[in-house]
Amino acid sequence: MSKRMELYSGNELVAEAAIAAGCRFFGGYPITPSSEIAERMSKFLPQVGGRFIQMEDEIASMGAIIGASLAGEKSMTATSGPGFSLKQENLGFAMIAEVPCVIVNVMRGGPSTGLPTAPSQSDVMQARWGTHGDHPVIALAPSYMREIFDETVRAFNLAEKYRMPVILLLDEVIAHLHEGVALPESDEIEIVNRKKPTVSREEYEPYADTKDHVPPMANFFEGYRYHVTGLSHNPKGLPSTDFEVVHAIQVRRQKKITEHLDDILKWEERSMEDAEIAIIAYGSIGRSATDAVEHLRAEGVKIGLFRPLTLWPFPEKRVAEIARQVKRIFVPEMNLGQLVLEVERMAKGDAEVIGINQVGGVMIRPREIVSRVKEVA
Amino acid sequence: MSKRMELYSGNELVAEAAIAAGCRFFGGYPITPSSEIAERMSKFLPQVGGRFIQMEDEIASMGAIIGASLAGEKSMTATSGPGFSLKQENLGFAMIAEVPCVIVNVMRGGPSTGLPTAPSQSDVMQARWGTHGDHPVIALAPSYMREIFDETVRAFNLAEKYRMPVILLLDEVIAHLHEGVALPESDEIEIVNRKKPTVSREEYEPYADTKDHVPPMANFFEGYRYHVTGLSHNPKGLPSTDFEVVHAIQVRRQKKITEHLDDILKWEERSMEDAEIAIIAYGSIGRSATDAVEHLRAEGVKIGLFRPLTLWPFPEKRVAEIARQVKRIFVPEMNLGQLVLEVERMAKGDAEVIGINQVGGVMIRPREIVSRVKEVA
Amino acid sequence: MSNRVELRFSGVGGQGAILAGAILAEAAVYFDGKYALQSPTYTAQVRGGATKVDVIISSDPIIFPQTSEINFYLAFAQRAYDRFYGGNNPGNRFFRDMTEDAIVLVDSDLVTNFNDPPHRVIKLPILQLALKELGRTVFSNVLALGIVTGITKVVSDEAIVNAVKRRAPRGTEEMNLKALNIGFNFAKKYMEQKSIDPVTV
Amino acid sequence: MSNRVELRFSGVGGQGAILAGAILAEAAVYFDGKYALQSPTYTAQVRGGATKVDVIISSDPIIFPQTSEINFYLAFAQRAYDRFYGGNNPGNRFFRDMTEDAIVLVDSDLVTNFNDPPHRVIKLPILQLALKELGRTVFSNVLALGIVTGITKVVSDEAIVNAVKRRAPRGTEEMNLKALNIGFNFAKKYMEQKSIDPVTV
Amino acid sequence: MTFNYDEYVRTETIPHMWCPGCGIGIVMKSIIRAFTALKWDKNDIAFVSGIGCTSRMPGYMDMNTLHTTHGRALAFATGIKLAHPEKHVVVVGGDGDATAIGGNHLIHAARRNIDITLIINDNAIYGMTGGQYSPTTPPHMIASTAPYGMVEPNFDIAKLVMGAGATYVARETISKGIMLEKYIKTGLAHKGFSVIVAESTCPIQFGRRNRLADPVELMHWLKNRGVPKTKAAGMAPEELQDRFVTGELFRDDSRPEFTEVYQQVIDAAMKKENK
Amino acid sequence: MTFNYDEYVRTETIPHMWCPGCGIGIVMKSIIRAFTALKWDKNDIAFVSGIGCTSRMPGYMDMNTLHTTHGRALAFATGIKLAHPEKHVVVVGGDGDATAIGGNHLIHAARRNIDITLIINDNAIYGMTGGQYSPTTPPHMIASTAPYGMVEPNFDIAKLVMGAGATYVARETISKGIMLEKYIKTGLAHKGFSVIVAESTCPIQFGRRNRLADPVELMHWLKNRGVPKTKAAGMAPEELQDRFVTGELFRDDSRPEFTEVYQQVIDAAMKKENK
Amino acid sequence: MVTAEVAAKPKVKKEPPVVDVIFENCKGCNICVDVCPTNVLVLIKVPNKWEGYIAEVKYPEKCTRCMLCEIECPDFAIKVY
Amino acid sequence: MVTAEVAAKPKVKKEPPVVDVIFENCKGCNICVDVCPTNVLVLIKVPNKWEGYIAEVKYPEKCTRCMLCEIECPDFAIKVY
Ligand SMILES: Cc1ncc(C[n+]2csc(CCOP(=O)(O)OP(=O)(O)O)c2C)c(N)n1
Ligand SMILES: Cc1ncc(C[n+]2csc(CCOP(=O)(O)OP(=O)(O)O)c2C)c(N)n1
Ligand code: SF4
Ligand code: SF4
Ligand code: SF4
Ligand code: SF4
Ligand code: SF4
Ligand code: SF4
Ligand SMILES: [Mg+2]
Ligand SMILES: [Mg+2]
Repeated sequence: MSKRMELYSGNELVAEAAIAAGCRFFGGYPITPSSEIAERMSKFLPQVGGRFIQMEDEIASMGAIIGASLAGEKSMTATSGPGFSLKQENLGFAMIAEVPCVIVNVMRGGPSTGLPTAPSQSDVMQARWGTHGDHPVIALAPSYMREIFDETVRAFNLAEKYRMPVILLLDEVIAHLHEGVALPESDEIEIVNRKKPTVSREEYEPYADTKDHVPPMANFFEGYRYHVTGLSHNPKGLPSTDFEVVHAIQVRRQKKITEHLDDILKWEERSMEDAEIAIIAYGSIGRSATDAVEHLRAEGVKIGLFRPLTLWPFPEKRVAEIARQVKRIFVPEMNLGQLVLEVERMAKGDAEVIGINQVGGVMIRPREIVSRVKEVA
Repeated sequence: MSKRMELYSGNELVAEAAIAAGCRFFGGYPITPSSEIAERMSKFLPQVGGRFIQMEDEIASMGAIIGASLAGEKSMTATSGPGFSLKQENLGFAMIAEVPCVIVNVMRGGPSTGLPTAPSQSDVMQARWGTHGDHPVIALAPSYMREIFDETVRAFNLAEKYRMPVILLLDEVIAHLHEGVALPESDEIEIVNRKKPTVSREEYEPYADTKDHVPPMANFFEGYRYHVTGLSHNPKGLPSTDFEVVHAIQVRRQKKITEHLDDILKWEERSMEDAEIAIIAYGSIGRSATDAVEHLRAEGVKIGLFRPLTLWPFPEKRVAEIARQVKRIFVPEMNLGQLVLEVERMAKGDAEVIGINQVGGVMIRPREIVSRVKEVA
Repeated sequence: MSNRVELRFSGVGGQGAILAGAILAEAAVYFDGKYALQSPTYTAQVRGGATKVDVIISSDPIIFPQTSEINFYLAFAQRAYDRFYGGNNPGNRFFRDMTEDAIVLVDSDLVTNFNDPPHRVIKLPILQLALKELGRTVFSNVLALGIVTGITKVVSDEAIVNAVKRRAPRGTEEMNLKALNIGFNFAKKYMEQKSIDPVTV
Repeated sequence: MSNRVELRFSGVGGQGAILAGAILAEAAVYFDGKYALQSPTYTAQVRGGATKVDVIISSDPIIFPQTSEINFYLAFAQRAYDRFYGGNNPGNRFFRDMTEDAIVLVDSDLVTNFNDPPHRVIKLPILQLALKELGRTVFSNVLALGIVTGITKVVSDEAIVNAVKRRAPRGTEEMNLKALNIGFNFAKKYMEQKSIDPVTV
Repeated sequence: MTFNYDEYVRTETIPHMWCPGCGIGIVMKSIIRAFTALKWDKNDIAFVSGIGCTSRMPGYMDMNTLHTTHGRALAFATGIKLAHPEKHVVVVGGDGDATAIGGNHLIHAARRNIDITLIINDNAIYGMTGGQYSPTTPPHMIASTAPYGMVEPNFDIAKLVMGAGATYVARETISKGIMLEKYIKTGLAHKGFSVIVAESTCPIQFGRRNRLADPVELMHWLKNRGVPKTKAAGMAPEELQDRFVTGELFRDDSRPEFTEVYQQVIDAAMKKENK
Repeated sequence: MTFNYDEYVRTETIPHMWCPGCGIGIVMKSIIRAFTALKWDKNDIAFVSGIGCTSRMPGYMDMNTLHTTHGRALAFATGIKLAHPEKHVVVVGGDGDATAIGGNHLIHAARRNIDITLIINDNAIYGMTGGQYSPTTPPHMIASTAPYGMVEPNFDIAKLVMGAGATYVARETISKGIMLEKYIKTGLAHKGFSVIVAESTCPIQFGRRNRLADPVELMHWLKNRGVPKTKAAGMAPEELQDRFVTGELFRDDSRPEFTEVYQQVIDAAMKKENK
Repeated sequence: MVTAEVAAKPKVKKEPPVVDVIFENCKGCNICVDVCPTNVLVLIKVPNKWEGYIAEVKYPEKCTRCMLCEIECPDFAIKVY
Repeated sequence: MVTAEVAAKPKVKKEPPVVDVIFENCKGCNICVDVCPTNVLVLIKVPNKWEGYIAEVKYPEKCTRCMLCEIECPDFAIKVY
């Protein structure tokens, strides 16, 4: 790290990174532990000519950012569990209408109002399945401050590149932590913008299949005058109930993900080369797990870490490989067992999969992982 | 079937069964293809002294039925995908506050507005994971008319017995089908009512652990004057952020399910005894699959059917057994692959798991399943 | 024809095609003690446009609940025919539904355009017939029911008579039964002819 | 003490405990070039009640970001002590956080009740000291910072001086540095004594 | 001389899906005439709706059209308007869309006085989903969820949005297409949140259940329920029961428009930042 | 003589969580005095709230208490009331809870005229979440999401609920606890939907940011913004800008109450069925 | 929709009014018939056209070009030149 | 909360007023001090009590039993007998 460190909280970093990534619209509704993102955006957006609005609820916030994105602005909202639940319907709209936007969920203890000020990781499956209907999803989960910055920027880039909403999952621990971090210079930040149509209005098909399965996106008011609807539609965007058309467009939307896994998936591995045991962990618990691995390695345990930064799509292939390599996989999570289900699915019985789960608002500590690993070994 | 058959649509049967099960409150918001349930309830509830209200939206409907249930009425709401998404936040409230109620989701094509008049099964994972936070879930999926009646009654019974919301998943096909069905006499219908406290108000703990992990439930206005909150709470119902208390109560809520699997799980099997191939299917596709199995058996294929009526909790143990018995499992679904993920997880590589998926609003027909099975064999 | 019979009636709003489907299913269930189902289009699905109802009747419990091999297809209107016969439209959701040898009955005044003509089609000016014989076109759906059941025998004559009576608004029983009889007679004549040519009448 | 040092400051609203934590972390990051983090309670979490801030300072990147072995604990108020020391309350979310040999510094006027007394506790009437020496209690948090850094040496003297200067409202620099120095001096005396008895002062 | 609607219509999508005699088409045409009168460039218009029969209108309009989720059109529209304050943002919705599920966004758009025009096609029923009652179904009328007649009191939408802060409010029945056009035009030109309630008809879902299946009969029934503002002024409250007042009901040009006020914030913040 | 609050309080939960000088406690006490005056049996009261500082009130009340989700209290309350029309259903909420996220349920409860009393503790800020602006934050005041001062116009809650159909509406500042009690009592006794707006204080989240951190100072500031109805009648609109009118603002006893009307439906339907 | 022929028609103002019903668009709702002050239009039966009716310009000569029929037709089905 | 002793106090009406501040409940907000028309109450510093202040009944004899302090105290912390 060449640049001098500065102290930021995770929430502050999300705002910093969003603006650096080109975000110029924020629509939100306050909720602990995400509110500082909105607060910071309300202050800094006008300074760069952007706009902040506190909507009447989360449903409206989600609607507003979709509207702003259609009008050409990179947009974001931030919330926590209860608000994330409310956003689900409009999140599905962004998915079917293929509107880029970023949704931050700073996870707290659930269900319902739960533990508003305590951390959790219990919305991970909701991020995948929260809205009705089949839909593609990208969800990212950073662990460290610099990652929060980078993954926020990446969230915007992926949203623009694949024309879809991207979910950024933090938890209360890293959101409220103030930590020293060295940020990149603005010219070091890669920024992706949505692909624009090059054809005439008459030829433009906002939902046609293309080589990369991502049709170019015209903004409103640019002369393309196309139709955007949450109904199943044809390549022109007009409603269709035609079986083949609808099926094909659904499949294309999935392909935006499945055919770009290399670009979307991101993870960190540590000491996996000769590992006989693996830990799979993410978010703040990814840090506990890292500590635990270092500790156990120091004691001679052949253990390695797989820390996905992209949770959805799930890194299926790599996890299946790991399961073939190791004899046991531990999955510590601040929930009653969510991502572990995906690990189990990919392990296909090749490795024993053991969840380490804790709810109640307290982080899983390295020593708890260490002792669980030793207990089983 | 001794009783004379009558023609009913699936939606009509849900209403009939609800009233037979003792439902006296319906709060809803119309949405295709579920609206006939509300319509019928609006007509028949007043005739039995019950109450129907069309709320301003689905969020309010969900709130109203929880309120009515706390006040002592068995209550229900019915919706489809978009409305189900909106209900998620309050559904989580019913889960944490342990309020019995029944939510019907007549599934249509998604995501978003999608195909409002066409069938799908694409909210199956949402039924499990739609609301934020860890939460127990029961979801039932009947295939036949009589099952719609029986499973609706069972939904109320399970809700009362385990003090939790129960989700009934239909799809547009069976919801709108009018079919001859013989219904049970009213004295043949088993009805379960919530367990009431026997202790004094001072001793009453609405959220204490009990042998069956289901604390008795006092209704409002019965003198118990307890507190109901969506915050994590202690056994008395008062807010608590105490780690042990919160963790314990979360675990107890899960146990309501995990320790009563025998009571909650229900499925039908056909020709599984000597099967070398299995089909796992549910809802209206359960009928396609049954037809396909009969067809293939007639051709000498050693194939069997596993048709879960309880989707959540997932019949993990039995599916794992089946995977060990057969060499291949087909999972046809009107979605892009949802319950098949659970089958994959439980198969642990013991059997090959193959999804047969179709979206676009058209049912998967027996012949499509047959040809897919033959293709792979 | 196998034990299971699949029928589809289609028309435009007000022609009573859907009601005819309901009556047929009721005849089977209430008066013949058979298994039957009917699935109609509903308002949210069609808006002032073509409607249809599928009816399945069987002596065994019905497993697969949708039509996939329609044995009899009735169309009261060109728009309905185009949408629900659909043999020529691969994007149509109801494609692949007709058997090769399905009997197709159309109102010959209203359905005139057959892009991909079915093998066995009966063309009859049903509405005009009802108007001529009964003075009102509203009875054309029951008249058609007479033809359908007369040809297919999917329900007993008695059952359809009872089912029609059960549904007939007070004071219209007689006219409805008359309509049914005209249908029966036509069916009889048709079956006696035994020739099932594309253009029968 | 290992490379990684964990500290917790606690108090009730207005006593400046949280600000002290921020200053300490800033000293480490901005002036010593160390890795540091601080995580404070925030309004939505506490309501007119006790607050705390945890600070972790290390010369290596910090992996696990929460305190789990607090080396130094400062309490400005009994309610804060009860909640965040918490050794006697198994339900407390912050249970299990203190090391056996943690140094505990309390305002001896305000924290008087030790249910489960820690091994090494320094009792000092910090607020009164600030009032006496500096005329106002607002400087007590900086005074305490002087003690904390003087004893733990978790940041350099220079760093904490700069960090305090950086945060001091205009016109209060001098008084703040004076407060810091009082703390330094106390720490020096204390360290010279070398005895770290439960009751040191 | 005949009016050319084609300029603002996706002509390939006509005939539209609405039932014979449905009032929505009349409202759509009034809106188009208002656009024409104002000479608005179709590239500069965002035309937004929720879900319902009325909300299918954007699909037929040749502009930047957005058919959102049920009840949420104003929320999406707020995002568009804020991102492009210099463009025109127009919203249409049914009574259910705008005042039942969408009620919250309605009152908040009114409160903010954001420069969006909302045209409500109030047919007093949920047309699309099969005739369930809506917050504007008149007392005692039959609906598929009001088999015993409507028991809930209904909204006076005009009063509601005035109470919430809308700065232009008008109402007219579809039997007066010319007046409707005039009010819509005024509303579009008005800087601030404007609401035009088009009292409309659904012969299929509302009419059939209430012996008003004939579009013409239904339209007469509707027309007779309207009372022009001037006439209403002299009527007793009892006489106005079950009727609604038509005309330009409210106008306030003094309240600042939201995006303009926000622009001042930007200007100030940017100046400060660049200093 | 001192007043005994204990009858309606879960005494073991006091002292409550609210910050020093927070106005919520004053409102809670006024409610309790109103219950006492009406001699309501605590077993017969359902006391319902959403989420927020204000919404923590039910936890302290010794009755059937329900702390729902943010903004949804009235929806839950509607279910309770409909299930037990003979019982008392009372809702409390903050300004955000009742008028931001809960705005739709507010206007629909008002439209239905369901016999529920809603008491809004309007501290003009989101207290619980850290001082973000609310739909009632006065112009130019600073909030954590309004660092440049509040730019959105605010609701006049009384006007809003009157426009929606509420049949009893009153407003008073917490500096007049006795009047507050009186209006709450009248609202509770009223058959129909009643709204009492308690203009209140949040010294921590609203006060601190606006140089009004001192509870007493803040209360004086608030008190001075209120204008009694009688006085307001003689004032020019400009004089009333940024102020609010207090007193009993609206009352209509003629409109039927919803659960009573619904009971008629039941009676008719059951009679018909049993014939 | 305005067909090519129709659009090509001369738009000189003083010509006698021409009323045109567009067959494909008309759904036979009868509104134009009802609103026409001079009873220019009638509804006629046409099989297989929506509900089976369509508007017909029976007495074109009576037309005053008041435009009411055009404005009140919900279906873009009537044009008055 | 009303302690046992307090509750036991005789509630005879004509006795001179007694003003009681409940130590555990008072958060020292100063409202009672402000509203008291006869300045019966003052705020005093107490370490470790919320923000460090508490109300004290300094001039009980001046009390007119107007009840304002009791009504306006947000914390159930004052009782006037
Ligand atoms: C979240 C959600 N709930 C319900 C529906 C079903 N729905 C579609 S349109 C509609 C109401 C239609 O009524 P209105 O808004 O008055 O429009 P109209 O059809 O009468 O023009 C409803 C309830 C939906 N699409 N989404
Ligand atoms: C769905 C949802 N969104 C947001 C929140 C966060 N939240 C809790 S209380 C609150 C607002 C509090 O303001 P108000 O209703 O005025 O009550 P106060 O705290 O001021 O009494 C918010 C936004 C939540 N709990 N749930
Ligand atoms: S259902 Fe009603 S509102 Fe919808 S198109 Fe038909 S007539 Fe119009
Ligand atoms: S934050 Fe404000 S509203 Fe909440 S308790 Fe504190 S002073 Fe009261
Ligand atoms: S323009 Fe006027 S007069 Fe001519 S046909 Fe139309 S309505 Fe009749
Ligand atoms: S108003 Fe239009 S659609 Fe209706 S009959 Fe006349 S021309 Fe046809
Ligand atoms: S009762 Fe009145 S006079 Fe007595 S202390 Fe209280 S406020 Fe003062
Ligand atoms: S008003 Fe109550 S809490 Fe405030 S200082 Fe007085 S007694 Fe204490
Ligand atoms: Mg409507
Ligand atoms: Mg508030």
